[in-house]
Amino acid sequence: MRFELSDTQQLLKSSARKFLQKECPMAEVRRIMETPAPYDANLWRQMAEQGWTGILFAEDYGGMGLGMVETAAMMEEMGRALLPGPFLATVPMAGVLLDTAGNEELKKIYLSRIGSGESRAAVAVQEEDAAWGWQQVQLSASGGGDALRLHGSKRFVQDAGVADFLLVVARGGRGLTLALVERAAEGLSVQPMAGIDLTRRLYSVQCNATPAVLVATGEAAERALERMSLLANAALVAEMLGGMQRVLEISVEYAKTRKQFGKPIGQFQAIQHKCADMVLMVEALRSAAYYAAYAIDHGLEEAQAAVSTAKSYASEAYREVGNHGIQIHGGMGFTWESDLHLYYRRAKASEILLGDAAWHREQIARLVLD
Amino acid sequence: MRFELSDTQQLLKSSARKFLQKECPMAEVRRIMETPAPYDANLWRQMAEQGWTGILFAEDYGGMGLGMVETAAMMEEMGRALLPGPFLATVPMAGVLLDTAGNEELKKIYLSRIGSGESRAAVAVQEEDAAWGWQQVQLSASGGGDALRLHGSKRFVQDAGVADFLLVVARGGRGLTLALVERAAEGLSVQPMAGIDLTRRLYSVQCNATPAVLVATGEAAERALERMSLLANAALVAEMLGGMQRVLEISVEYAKTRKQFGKPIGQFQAIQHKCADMVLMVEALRSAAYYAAYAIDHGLEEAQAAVSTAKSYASEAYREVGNHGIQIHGGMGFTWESDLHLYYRRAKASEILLGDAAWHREQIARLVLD
Amino acid sequence: MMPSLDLTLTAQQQKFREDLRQWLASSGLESWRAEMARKKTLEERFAHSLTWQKNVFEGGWAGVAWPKEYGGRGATLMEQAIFLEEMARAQAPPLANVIGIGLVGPTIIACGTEEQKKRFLPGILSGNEIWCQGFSEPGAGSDLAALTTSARRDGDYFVVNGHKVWTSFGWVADWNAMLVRTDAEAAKHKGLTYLLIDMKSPGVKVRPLRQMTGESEFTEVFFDDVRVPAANVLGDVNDGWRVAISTLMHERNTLGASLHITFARQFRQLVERGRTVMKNGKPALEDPVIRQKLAQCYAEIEIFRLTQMRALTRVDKSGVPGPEGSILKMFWSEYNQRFQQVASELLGPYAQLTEECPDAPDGGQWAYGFLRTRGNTIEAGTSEIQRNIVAQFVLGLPKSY
Amino acid sequence: MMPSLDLTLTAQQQKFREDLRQWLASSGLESWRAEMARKKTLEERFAHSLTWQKNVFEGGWAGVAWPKEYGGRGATLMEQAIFLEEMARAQAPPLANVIGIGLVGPTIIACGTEEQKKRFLPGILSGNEIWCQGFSEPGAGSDLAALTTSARRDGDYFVVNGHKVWTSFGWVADWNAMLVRTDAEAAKHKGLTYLLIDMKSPGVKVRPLRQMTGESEFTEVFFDDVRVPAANVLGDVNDGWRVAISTLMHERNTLGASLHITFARQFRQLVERGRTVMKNGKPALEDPVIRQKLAQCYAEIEIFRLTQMRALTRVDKSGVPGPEGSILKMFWSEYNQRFQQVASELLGPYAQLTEECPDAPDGGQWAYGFLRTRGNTIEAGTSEIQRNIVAQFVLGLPKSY
Repeated sequence: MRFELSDTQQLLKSSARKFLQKECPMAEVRRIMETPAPYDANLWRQMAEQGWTGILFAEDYGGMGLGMVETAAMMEEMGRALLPGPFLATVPMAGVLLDTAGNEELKKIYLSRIGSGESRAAVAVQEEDAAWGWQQVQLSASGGGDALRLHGSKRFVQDAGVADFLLVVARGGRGLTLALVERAAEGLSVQPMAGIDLTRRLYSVQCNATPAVLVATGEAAERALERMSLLANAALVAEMLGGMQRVLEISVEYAKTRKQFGKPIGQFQAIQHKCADMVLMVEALRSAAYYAAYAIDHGLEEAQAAVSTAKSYASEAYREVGNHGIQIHGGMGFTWESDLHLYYRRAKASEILLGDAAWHREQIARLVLD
Repeated sequence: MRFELSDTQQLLKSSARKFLQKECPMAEVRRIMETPAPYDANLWRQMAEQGWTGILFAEDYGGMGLGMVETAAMMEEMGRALLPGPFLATVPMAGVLLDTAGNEELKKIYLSRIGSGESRAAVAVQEEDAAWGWQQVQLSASGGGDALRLHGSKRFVQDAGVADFLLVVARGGRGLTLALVERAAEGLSVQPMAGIDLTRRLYSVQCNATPAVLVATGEAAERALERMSLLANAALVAEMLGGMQRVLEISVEYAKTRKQFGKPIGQFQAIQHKCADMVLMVEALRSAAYYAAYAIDHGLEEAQAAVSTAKSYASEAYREVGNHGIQIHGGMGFTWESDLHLYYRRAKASEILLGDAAWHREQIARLVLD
Repeated sequence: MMPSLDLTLTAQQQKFREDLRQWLASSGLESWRAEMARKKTLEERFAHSLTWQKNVFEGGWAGVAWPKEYGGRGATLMEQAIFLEEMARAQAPPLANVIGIGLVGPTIIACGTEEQKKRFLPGILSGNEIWCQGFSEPGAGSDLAALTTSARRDGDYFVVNGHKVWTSFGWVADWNAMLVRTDAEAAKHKGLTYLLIDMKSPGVKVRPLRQMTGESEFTEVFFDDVRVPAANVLGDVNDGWRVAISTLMHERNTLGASLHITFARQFRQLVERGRTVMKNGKPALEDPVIRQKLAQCYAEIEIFRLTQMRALTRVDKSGVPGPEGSILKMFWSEYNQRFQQVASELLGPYAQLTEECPDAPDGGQWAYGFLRTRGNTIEAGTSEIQRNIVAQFVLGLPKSY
Repeated sequence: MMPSLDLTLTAQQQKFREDLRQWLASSGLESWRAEMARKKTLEERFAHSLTWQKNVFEGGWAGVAWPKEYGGRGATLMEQAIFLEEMARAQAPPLANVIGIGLVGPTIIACGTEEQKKRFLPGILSGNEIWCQGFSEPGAGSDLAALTTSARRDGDYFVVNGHKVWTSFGWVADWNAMLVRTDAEAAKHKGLTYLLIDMKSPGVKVRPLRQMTGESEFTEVFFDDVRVPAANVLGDVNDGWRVAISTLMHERNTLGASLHITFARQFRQLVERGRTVMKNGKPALEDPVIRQKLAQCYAEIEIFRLTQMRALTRVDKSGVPGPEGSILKMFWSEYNQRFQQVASELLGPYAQLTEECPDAPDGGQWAYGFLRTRGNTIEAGTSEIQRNIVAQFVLGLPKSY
């Protein structure tokens, strides 16, 4: 029993940190976030070269074939760096969906494109009612084979604006339908939905008899979505952990140097105890996030409860750590110039993404109470 | 517009404080609470002589004919002194029920007995499902006139053990039925339900074809119960306010005198800010409690929302002030010898009594959302 | 029944409110409001609220509780509170010179010379002279008395050098009510002076200070050998701390006066949203968890309103706001943050959409409010400072810092 | 896949657990447990857990991680954790000499002389000598180093005078591991000595200390010219603070080792109650508000369990518990209070019934638990002290007191 990263995993993680510190410091984050679709092609290429975009997939598709624990370690660093762009949408979401539900041919084409860094992708699930989940999906699929067409609209699609293809959840003749749409497909319209997170964007997607490729239907589609929900949430909480850790560090550093009343403010218990509460939340989420990844890797029955435990906790803790961080900084924390609000914006978007705290608590309740 | 007690009200309140400090100091509270049914006949008589037991009722029935604001001011002092005994059960509960629903004859007999201090009374509402409210009442009433009989059992009846008569909510041929049962009535059994509050006790009540006097049925009964719920809750929150105020005072006093690390602990922000939070809660409840009383006195439409606002807030705030008080005292706060736990026990019992925080919030929701 | 606490208005107060309502009804408020809604930039909104203020002034409603001789209405503090509430209830545009009317004016009335009152008060009310306030500095936030902006005596002048931050309206102000250090040797609270500085003086430079919402409500103001006539000292030289404390008490007490009306309006707005926004396949208002949280918000708004009334009763009697203002400040600032979180939970994914998004509910105010309210527990004294004040000055606990 | 973090047991650990489970199965645990449930008083319960301890000792399972030469099993810290978990899972009675085994023994092993180890360790494991610990005093709680119980050197003896409070097992203990002041002149941390005192020495007086639950788990102990051989100093004279800190770290780290199992059991128990207790006319488990709160409890228990595993991994590598133990202490003590409140909300009016009431759910444990857990954030270092430790020793912030 050893609940810590192995040396190799630690190495992977620290080289990711070094890479991101060099290639994506906060000045670069701020530059990228001001672009119309926050994503940097050069940075993406470099990440792909190091295998990040294929981290979870088999070598057959240009992947590294690593597990969720390694992915979580990488995501933690991305969250710490506040990396802008569609990594979450492309790899643990679209990639995992394809990997789980796609046939060999689809994987050879599309999953390889993700692994090689050639394509970015997005997954369109939510609709006007904004609910997370696929039970209520109304966007319809008609025809079949080469004649498959999609009709309807999606909302809150993470990073669709920089995606080269989309995986769309639809309802067709054979029930739940998972279809792949190329960005250039006719009748496809992607419009930004301006949101609070400036480093990662949301879009609405309209399909007007848009040609699509069938990926899966019925139970296979459902199983794939469930698996994606599991892995994407595990990736997201690790990313949130990294952000929280960084907010903690920035705040403790500030508390040590900022002086008022002739003392560093970190000497006042009001500030000090807030810092202690932040550590508690960071360490608690660290336990939950890595266990969720571990449970997935080992196919444990508890995986689902572990993921919902981590996401429900992370949703509140990241925001709360952000609250404390801003409060500790006082006026300085309220400025645009401080990086805290960029993390805070990410915290709010992440809180909502892939099911909020209440949603995940209800999942836990179904698993452990009913 | 003047939101403070008048000089006369203030005088009433401070003389109540003086009386209770003299006649019912904490040593006396502790003595009384160790008796089988915590209530002191001599103290009760003195209170009655000063008109307390008739405070809300017309002079015709030996009352003082004052309003809820004056009653709240008195209750605040009783809560502050942690007065043991059945005042709440007798006056704002049983008394108000009789006053609202009873006919002239019943009032002449029973309400006058309450006013004069001759009798104590209790109200039996809840049953096995423990829910607050009278919609689900199952205890049945049969017969009518002199043949009225009650069958069934009640739980969580506040201070039934020292009551000379009980008002029992039943269901009979004419629907909801409010009946009066003398303590000595045949087939009546009253058993203690040992609870957390040592200064005020709960009982279960069994009626086995117990003879009773009809007070009201149907809508009249319902209206009376609603009014009782309103007034009793307003009285209870004022009492809770007094308890909170006292816990605050004890804790601030301790924080000023107890030294650790060479300083009074009240100099540490961890303690100081807890005290500030306690003040906030006390002052917030003071506003809510007196407004609830005012709204009742003036027959305002908002009275119900005001009462539920006050009780939902009080339910959490009294407990939380208790938590802070104990924590500020450290080990000392955890001793039997400290009075804090006696208030804390009362806080928990009061939190539950007459609808807990969630119950009252749902009432607010019905009034302001639906 | 004995005469009790009385929450109704006196005949005079009712008359006051009636007069105000009549004037508001005749003021074409509807179009003022509509026009305000169309203004997008800070500058446009300010310009509009300035014309509105001139209108209010001409109607005789600016400076309600100020003495008549300086252009005020000579009303009571209670009537002033009624004024603030009514204006909020009517959703009238804000008065442009909010710092001047709310903070500087009352301070000049309390501590100024007759000449200063005559010179400055009318311009504040008419809006001819816009004010800002220069207290905070980069190194002096919670520890305000640590400020270092210096004013060196030079004959009939003071020469000011330094750097102020978080100055609202700095970009448009004609005058700045400043706290400066006039004696570097004295104990830190004892060497401060309250000085009124013409913002058009040579050596004053203003720079916008961008806040986390992306807006620039605030500015930084730099002073480089700025010459200020000694006649512009308010109160005595080196007695600025006492003067400033009076301002801060006013700030905490008036800031919240009409807030409960704003809170109630936002609450109703959220409740309306809850009828259509879906939660677990039903309208959010039917969700038991959301219901509990909304009810709690309702209760807290009510409690805030009532506690405000109690504070007003106290101020009305004593004439000066006390440290209890800190309790209200804690309460409303923390309530408002809780409320924004409840809104965000109710609205779900829609909560995060900003004004640029056509799908954003209520023009993106919820995403904005979520960020903006973070400032509530920092501005006008952090929650930590308010708790220190309550502990020290309400409870008599020893100073903790 | 690379070798990853690994939460499975090694073959050796599995063997250890298997052996333990077999021994437990053969120990007649069922009747031990049933017997324990019948014991009502503190004294009866202690006596029963003492016979159980003797049984465990004879089975070779007392002092799992202690060196074999002193009667221990010589197992690893990880195996010790497995032991604690398994015992909790099996709901075995507690070992009577919990202070001796959990706190005093490890301190003697770490700081004692060979003679002291030989003299004291076997008696701790066998239960022949019961221990208590004398740290807190009326004037020294959070500020432990302010203690004033004095030990004056007198030849080969120390003469002890003073008053200790919150001494668990003081009423039954044979020995007391005390922190006393041996140098009144030195800086307050530097004049302390860790002294082992025979409770049967003349001049020792024990008085029960009744706590808010009504029980007397704790005692006060008075020392009046108590003579203690100088050989009973553990570590060096005036070096007691260092010795005590090592004890306190052990306390925080071992106290929680099997708690998550207790928490999980109480959680399941509450969930069972939720099937029958009614809320708004339906079983409480169907109430959406209750569901949210229970799910949160589940999540927190899991997180506590996992964070414990991470701490164990660290201790296993470094051999010494670190200040991170304070994070666990904060977490579990505050969780447990939250949980009791959730229980109280779920159970409604039944929550307040105590063991004397036949209608009380689970024998009144919920009303008891509500009160008892108030002590969790006070005992073994208040939450305030734990936060100080985390801020100072984990984050490197300056000392705040």
